[in-house]
Amino acid sequence: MSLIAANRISYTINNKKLFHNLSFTIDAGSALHIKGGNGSGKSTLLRILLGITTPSKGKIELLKPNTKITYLGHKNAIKNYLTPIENLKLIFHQSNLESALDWFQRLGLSRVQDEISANLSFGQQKKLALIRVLAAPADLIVLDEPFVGLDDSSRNLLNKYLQESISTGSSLALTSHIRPEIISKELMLENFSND
Amino acid sequence: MIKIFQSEFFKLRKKLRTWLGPLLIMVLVLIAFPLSIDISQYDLNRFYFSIIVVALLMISFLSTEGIFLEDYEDGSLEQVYLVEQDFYKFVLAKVLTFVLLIGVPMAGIGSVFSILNGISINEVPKIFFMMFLSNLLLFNLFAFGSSLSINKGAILGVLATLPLALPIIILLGRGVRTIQHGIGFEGVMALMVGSGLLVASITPLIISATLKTHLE
Amino acid sequence: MSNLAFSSFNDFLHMDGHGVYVWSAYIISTFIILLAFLTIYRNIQLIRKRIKDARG
Amino acid sequence: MFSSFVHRFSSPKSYVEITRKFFPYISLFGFLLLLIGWIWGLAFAPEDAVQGNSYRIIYLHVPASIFAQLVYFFMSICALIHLVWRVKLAAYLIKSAALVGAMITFIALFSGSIWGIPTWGTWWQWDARITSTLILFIMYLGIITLHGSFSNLEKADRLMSILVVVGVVNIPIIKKSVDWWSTLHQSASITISDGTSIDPSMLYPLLISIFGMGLTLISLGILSSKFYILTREKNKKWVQSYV
Repeated sequence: MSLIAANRISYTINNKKLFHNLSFTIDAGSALHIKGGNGSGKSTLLRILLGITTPSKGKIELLKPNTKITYLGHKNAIKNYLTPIENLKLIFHQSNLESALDWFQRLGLSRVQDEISANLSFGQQKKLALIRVLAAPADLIVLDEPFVGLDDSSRNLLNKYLQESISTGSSLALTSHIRPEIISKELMLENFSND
Repeated sequence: MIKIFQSEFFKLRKKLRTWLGPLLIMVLVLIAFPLSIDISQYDLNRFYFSIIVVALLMISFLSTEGIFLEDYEDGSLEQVYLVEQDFYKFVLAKVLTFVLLIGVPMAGIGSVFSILNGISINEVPKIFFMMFLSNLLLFNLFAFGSSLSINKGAILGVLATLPLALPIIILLGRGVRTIQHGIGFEGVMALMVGSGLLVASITPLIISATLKTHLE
Repeated sequence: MSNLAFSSFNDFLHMDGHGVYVWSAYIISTFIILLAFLTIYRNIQLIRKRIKDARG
Repeated sequence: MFSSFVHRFSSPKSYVEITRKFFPYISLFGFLLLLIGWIWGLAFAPEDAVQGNSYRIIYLHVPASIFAQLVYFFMSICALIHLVWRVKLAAYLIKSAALVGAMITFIALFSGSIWGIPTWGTWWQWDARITSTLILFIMYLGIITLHGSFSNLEKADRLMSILVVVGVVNIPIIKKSVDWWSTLHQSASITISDGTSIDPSMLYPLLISIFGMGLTLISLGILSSKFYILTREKNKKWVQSYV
């Protein structure tokens, strides 16, 4: 069963083409790896999948209503004047908070729980932001360069988590320069020349 | 809804500079004005309200200038968007939090300073209530302005929203006059309550549309 | 159309002392409008030339 | 179906082609009418009993004030069209009309204050109409600045449209409240008399100047929008073959 179907979508910005006539589907329990050079529109495509950005032409359809989506983009959505725990409390309500705190420990962040988030290193902030995805079960997981800045052990943790979610029927769409250890469809975005 | 409201309140409370700064500036302006002018107490009583009103205008502009900037830049806004039915509530909660944490104390400061200028104690609740309502209107309006310009700074905000703020200022000035003269207060009050409720419920919708445009 | 409102050309320029205001208002406004026309016209020529050059 | 209809007939290409056909007639007719109206008003219309000859600024000031508001009204219709159907042309028209609007509002303000010197003895009066015209001028500037400050032009178009629509809802409120406010000044010195009781010999040239001014501004708007469309769509094929 398909979760999302893109039908001949194009995106132009200031009359410049980013991509053109793209068609694909994302099925339940499968992963889509979006590849392409810098500026080929990978992040934009993810945002179109999420429904944040509207494609200039074509249609993107969410086939299943009430799909629960989790997303982590370039921006971490972390309040840097709060401690990590306070941040998690803002994101999660009662039910998922325990699992969030569990991940917090497994990712080795308990050392910094009393610091404010601004003092965390880049990798630590990234881990903290990833908990948003890890601790909340979702039908569709959308990740923009999730492996950047992570150390090997947390990279393995993330890979394992994604593997598991897919086997339980969730879908995944991600961009990554590092090849993820997940069997996935690949979508190559070519750099469009504007002549 | 209460959950969103609580977390907005929590975040703003943690940002001392954002809410305490404007209030201190307001106190400074209201103290500096009488010191900087060489006129009698009688004349001062006539003019001082105008300064309080202009201070309300400026400080509410100042305090809402970056109201959505932080959430826009750190990506929280995108995350809120994904739970789309919450976008209106989010904006509403945010603006109301600002009104409660900055607007209400501002109205308090304004009314205290109006006592110092020959308003009797009995009239203070009226003054306070009126200033609170005009702050509600102004915060909504300037929140709209800052959602338009998000990271483009104050000049744009002034140009885009100051013209729209003038009716509120006129209404507030009119209201203060009715208190000084002791007649017609209820009429102005009813108008302010009505427009306050209307604006406070419609503006978040417009702001949501604006923020969505920014996210695209 | 009725008759001329002024008996001489000097009267017409002077307008009982109000001529300064009337004429300055008209002349400056006309100047602004003409300037707008000319600027936009010139800009159109420029952009056309630029598009042609870019095309080669 | 309706939206596809709107889109087909609102392509910038057909707009530029159609307006190019009409432009010479509109501009020529406009200039001519304006010239006739002004000469009639300046030289032939009788002198005003109260204000003397200074009233002759009316043939400049009143058309300018009328179009200061009409241009905004036009922009708000375009803004609605842009927001509802996402018609690009509508946004282009708003942007180019805003420049024309700012210009004509400035002329209205400027001619008004020159008129004020002989009639009121001062070039500025915090009168309701003048104040709301000044506010209108600031709104035009705000719209232009808002659009100019974003690098993503599609975004800028939508934000500008939102501001224009919010502004048009506010215009009657601003007018009403400023009127209300000016009654606070008990000694409101002189108000401009209403145009209803104006003598035909003064009215005809006024009507002609209004029409002339309108057509002149439309032709200015056509030029301005053409420039803007060429700038925005310079990468499109039709522009390449058009120039």
